[in-house]
Amino acid sequence: MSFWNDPLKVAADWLEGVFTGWGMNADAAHVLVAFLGVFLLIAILMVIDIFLVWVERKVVARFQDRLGPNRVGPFGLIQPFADIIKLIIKEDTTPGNADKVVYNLAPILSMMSVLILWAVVPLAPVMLGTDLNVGALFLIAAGAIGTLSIIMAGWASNNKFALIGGFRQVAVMVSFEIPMLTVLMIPVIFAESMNMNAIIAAQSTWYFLISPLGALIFLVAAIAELGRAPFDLAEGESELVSGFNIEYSGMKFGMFYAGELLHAFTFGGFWAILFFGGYRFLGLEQVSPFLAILILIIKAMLGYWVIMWVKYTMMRIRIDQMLAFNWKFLTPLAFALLLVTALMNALLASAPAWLYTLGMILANIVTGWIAIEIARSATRSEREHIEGGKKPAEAHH
Amino acid sequence: MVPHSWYLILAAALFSVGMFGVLARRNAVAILLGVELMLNAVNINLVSFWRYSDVFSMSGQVFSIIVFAVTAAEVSVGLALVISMYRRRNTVIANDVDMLKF
Amino acid sequence: MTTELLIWLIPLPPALAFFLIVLFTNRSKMLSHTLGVGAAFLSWLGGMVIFARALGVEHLAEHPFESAVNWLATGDSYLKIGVLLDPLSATTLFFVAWTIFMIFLYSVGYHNFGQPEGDHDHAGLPPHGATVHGHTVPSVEPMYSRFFAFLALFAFGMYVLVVSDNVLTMFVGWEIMGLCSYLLIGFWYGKESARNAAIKAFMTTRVGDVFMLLGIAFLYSVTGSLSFKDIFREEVLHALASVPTGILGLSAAGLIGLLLFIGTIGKSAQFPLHVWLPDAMEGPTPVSAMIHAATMVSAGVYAVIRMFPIISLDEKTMTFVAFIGAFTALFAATIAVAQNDIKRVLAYSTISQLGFMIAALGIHAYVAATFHLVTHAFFKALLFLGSGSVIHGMEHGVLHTGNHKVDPQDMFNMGGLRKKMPITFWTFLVGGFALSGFPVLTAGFWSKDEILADAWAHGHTIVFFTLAFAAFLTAFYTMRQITLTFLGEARTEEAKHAQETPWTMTTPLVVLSVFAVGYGWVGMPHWATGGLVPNWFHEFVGSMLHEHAEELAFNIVPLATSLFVALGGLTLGYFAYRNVRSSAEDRLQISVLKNKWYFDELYNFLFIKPAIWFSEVFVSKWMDQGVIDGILHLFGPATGGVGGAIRNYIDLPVINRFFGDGSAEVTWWFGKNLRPIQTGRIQQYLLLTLIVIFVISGLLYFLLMA
Amino acid sequence: MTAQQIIFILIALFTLGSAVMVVTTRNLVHAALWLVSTLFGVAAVYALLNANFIAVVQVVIYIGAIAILFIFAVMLTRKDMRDAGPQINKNWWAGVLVSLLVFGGLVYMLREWSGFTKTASELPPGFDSIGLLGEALVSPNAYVLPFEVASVLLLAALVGAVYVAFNPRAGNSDK
Repeated sequence: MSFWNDPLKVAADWLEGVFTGWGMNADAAHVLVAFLGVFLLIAILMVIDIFLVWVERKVVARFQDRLGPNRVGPFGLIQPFADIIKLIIKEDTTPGNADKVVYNLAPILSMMSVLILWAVVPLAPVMLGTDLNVGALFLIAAGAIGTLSIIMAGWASNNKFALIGGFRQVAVMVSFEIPMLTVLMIPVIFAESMNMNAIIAAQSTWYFLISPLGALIFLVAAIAELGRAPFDLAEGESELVSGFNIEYSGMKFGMFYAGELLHAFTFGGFWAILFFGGYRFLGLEQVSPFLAILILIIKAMLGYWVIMWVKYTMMRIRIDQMLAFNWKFLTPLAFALLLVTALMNALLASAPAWLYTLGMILANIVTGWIAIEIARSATRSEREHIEGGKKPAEAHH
Repeated sequence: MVPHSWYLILAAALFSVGMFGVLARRNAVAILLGVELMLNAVNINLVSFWRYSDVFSMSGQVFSIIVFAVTAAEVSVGLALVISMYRRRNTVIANDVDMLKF
Repeated sequence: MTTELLIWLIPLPPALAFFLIVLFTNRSKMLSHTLGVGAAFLSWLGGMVIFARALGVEHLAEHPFESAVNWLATGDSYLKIGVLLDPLSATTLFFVAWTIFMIFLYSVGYHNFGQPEGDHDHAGLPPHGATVHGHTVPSVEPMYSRFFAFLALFAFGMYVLVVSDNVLTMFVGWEIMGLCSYLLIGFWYGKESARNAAIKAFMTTRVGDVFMLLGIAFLYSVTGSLSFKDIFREEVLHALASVPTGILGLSAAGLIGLLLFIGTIGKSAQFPLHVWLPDAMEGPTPVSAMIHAATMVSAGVYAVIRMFPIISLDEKTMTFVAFIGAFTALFAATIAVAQNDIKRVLAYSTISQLGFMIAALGIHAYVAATFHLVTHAFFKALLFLGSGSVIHGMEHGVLHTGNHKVDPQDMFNMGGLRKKMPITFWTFLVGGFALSGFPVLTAGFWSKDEILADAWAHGHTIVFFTLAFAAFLTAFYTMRQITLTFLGEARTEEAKHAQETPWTMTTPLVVLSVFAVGYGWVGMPHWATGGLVPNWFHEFVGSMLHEHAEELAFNIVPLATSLFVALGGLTLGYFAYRNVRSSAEDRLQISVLKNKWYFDELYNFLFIKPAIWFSEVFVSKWMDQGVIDGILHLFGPATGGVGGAIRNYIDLPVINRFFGDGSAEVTWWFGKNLRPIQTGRIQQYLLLTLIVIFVISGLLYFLLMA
Repeated sequence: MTAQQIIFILIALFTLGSAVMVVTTRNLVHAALWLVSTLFGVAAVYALLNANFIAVVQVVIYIGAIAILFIFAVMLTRKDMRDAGPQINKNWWAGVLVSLLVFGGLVYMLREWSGFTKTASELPPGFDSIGLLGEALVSPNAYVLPFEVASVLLLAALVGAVYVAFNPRAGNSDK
């Protein structure tokens, strides 16, 4: 077993050897090494996060036909560091009558809800924080903490804009958790496990190919969970000035901001893991764990880019329409899709691979088509109802 | 290893704390918070009994799952009642809602 | 599709049409009549296909198409229902399918489809016409869809009756028709006369139906089966004929036959239950055609023909049948000559012709009766539809002049219509000649001649002369009708403005007139065709009987009689009424005939008045109000007295004062003292509950465990 | 004392301390937040008991839904940000007494139970508690009926909550 095949274990064994060599208790050394590992992972993530700021700014600039940051460093690469320095040296304000403990806890929780996710992300077959057998559910559990951080921020700021923003965001997150959780079960059905590594290992064909509709629903729900456009109602600038984080300044705001970017990137990663085979790509992941990490990061970046693409091309949706969209369309569709997928999976269990794939794709297409037809007819009748209601009024004039 | 008694005592303590909350708090929402604590104590018991007896018999976990469902139902209806009460009586203090007295 | 399945399916389209119209398409006249006519067409098509297949079978009578399923569990065995197609039902199906289809088609025009809604038409009344651009035009029937629904149900009943292989389903179809005739005669229920006519028809036929049901029950109890196949077996018939009943000295077969025949008397309007049929003219004319030609009265005769093997077993019954038939034939004909209403004449004529058939059966002339049934169905349907067409044309004239006092059905208001309504005239003429038995050409001649020949040949001289005289009267009043209606000059302004009816009404007339002439040719006797063409009808239907009836030899007497009565009646009718200008000049307006031998009055005196007296005076006033109410009134004060005593001496002092008030006071005392505990505060309750639980569980623990 | 025991004691203290704060703190939002931390502690207890699924579901349902619902309810039923007046009723001493009595009674009774000091056996290798749980929940031989009844209960609660909290006077702005 060499470093290049299983770097994490080799490094951990070596470090534990060093610590016990210093006369440390074996248990304590184990815990210390684990903490070091966590610290290392967080550090890497923060660096990626900083880099993500640059990516986001650069990409949005390209979307808007601008150049983006290009002054500090090559291609403006150093720009995020300058931003951080600016955020740190800003005055750290706390509104009067704010609930100080809660107010200060909220950004930390926000960041934590993202970082905690990486505990179950398999970077490579042998490299992951913990091989939890309910990894898929963990995703939702961490989202719950994010929800909590937002409502805490909104409430503790002692500002009605913040409170309304927080309420909105929480309503959206709680609602969209349901379709998300439902479509999460689709990879679980295929892989017959909630373990992340098992889900990746079972993806000889990407689940995107046999459940495109599921992948789409997951993406929509993920964007809503993130609170990014077109679902960015929590910070609808035109109505709420800035939303739940209006009172935050300096690095506390920075943590919300960084948390959001990292969250988007993380969801890109989860999307890749659940529907696009994670670190697997043409068997390259077998060559070296580092190559596997690279593949995963590239896939996560692509997912992140899709999320950005959506954000910068779609307009914001009204809150009632958004909740109606979730409860009246997305949630029933997710339930129906789950039922159809489970049924087809059971029916085609012994079918040849091509038939299985074909059947699944057909099932997805039919389900989606029926859902869209139902939505269309409902919309039409509603429109007719509204327009029909206007006619007597016109006649009255 | 942790003996079973520790979990049971923890659950009993949590249950008592929750019961105090139910008995002593004036705010109806706070009473429901106490109920939550009691239900959690029960759940700890259920799961620990699963763990400390035959792990292949899933009754303990199944019951805790059902307690989750019951809790969700209880909280939603309870809070709906509190909100309704607030709308009608403009109070959430449990003792103010005493129209059933003689 | 097998023929059996097709036979099963024949009654289905009208039933479906009925339910569809009633449940779904009642609002849409277009859809409703499409459904109705379509259903009639489908049944017609099925009927024709089956008829064609039936012709292709060698010995249809011995090997009929049949199929049966278990229906009702009756103890150990099942009551079977099924379908049967033998020569008799095949010929019946043929004319039923044609006439029903034609009547459906005719109804579209008769109810003015395509015309505007009337200005002041009401559901339940005939349409009064609508004003369009200052002209009065006919208006569409308000209950158009309902009419087609009822008509479809009627057709369903008739088809069920025709194709059924047992007496029970035949009776079911029979009763469905009874209901429909009630509904359709009372179709314009806004008119009091229509309401009364509907009730009269229903009640009168009900009398016959009850006897028929008795007959069916008796038949079942004797033979244990209702299927034709079972009850017409030789040994069963023999057993029936030999079992005496002790009633009027009749055998079982005789009694059953008699009871069944009474059902027919009601349905086919034979004396003395004939009174409903003329009144049934209150319904729309297609209904009259339906009842008097295609279905209901034919159904009565059909039933007798069907049950002929049983009825013919007992000579006493047969004599009775022959008597009733011959008497009715003559009796109705005498009334018909004095009627002025164009439809009423036809109604009595129908009764008379049915009498011919019944009389023919009574003298064992099975084939002749069937033959006359078929030909009569065709030409009488034609005549009714024709008269409907005349009335329709007259109504047009009435609408034109606006004089609503003129009765468009009175023949003395008509005259000269042959120029105004040529198609109606010629077809009516064909129908009328067929009815009169105009020699050689018409179907009526051959069938009537066969009956007369049979009567003569078998020595039933009385019957022969009675029927001959009736036939003479028939020719006479038919010609009277034609002369009054079509010939001469118009007697009223309205008749001058009469107008030919639309194609939906004239097409059925033309089609039916073809049959009225042509159908006679299939039953021409040998001597007429010189043996060139076999007497198909005789071969086909005659094979139904166990003893194959030989065809009669030629005899000059009945032929000469036929020729004489037909031509004589026609000639006399023409010359007598050629120049009559009004009803006052008619010398046959004798009050006895005019008032139908006072039969309505007689029944009124004999049955209706006593029934009303019995219900209103005897039961209501004497029994109910006098006796029963008196007893009840006696109970009242007695009960009051007992109650008062109980109240004063037991209830008030013991129950109320002691138990009631006492327990209330005790409860109240407890309540007052326990009240402070009830604070209404949930947490206090909970606290108390917990303390009590704790104390009790502690006590239990230490008492039981320790 | 093993590491696991130390971890248990830490978690237990954290849970109980949070629980006490839930019932004593004056600020209701804080009480709800303390409830969240109690629930986290309970989730950790489940994790210690090798019930991963229950632990994660605890977080998803209790924190993600129920605690949020509580915070919403607290915020919807207040006139201002502060909680005025006493938060404990006059019979609080009786509550303390009963609670202590219940705790003492429970411990007293449990002490005599034979399985009280039992330690857990090692989990068998490759033990799949999620699969077993799933099968137990939907197997006709096990708990499918209670499972379905729970679903019906949730539906009824959903409908009931909507009906109870619906304000007819406010009406529906869509119409």
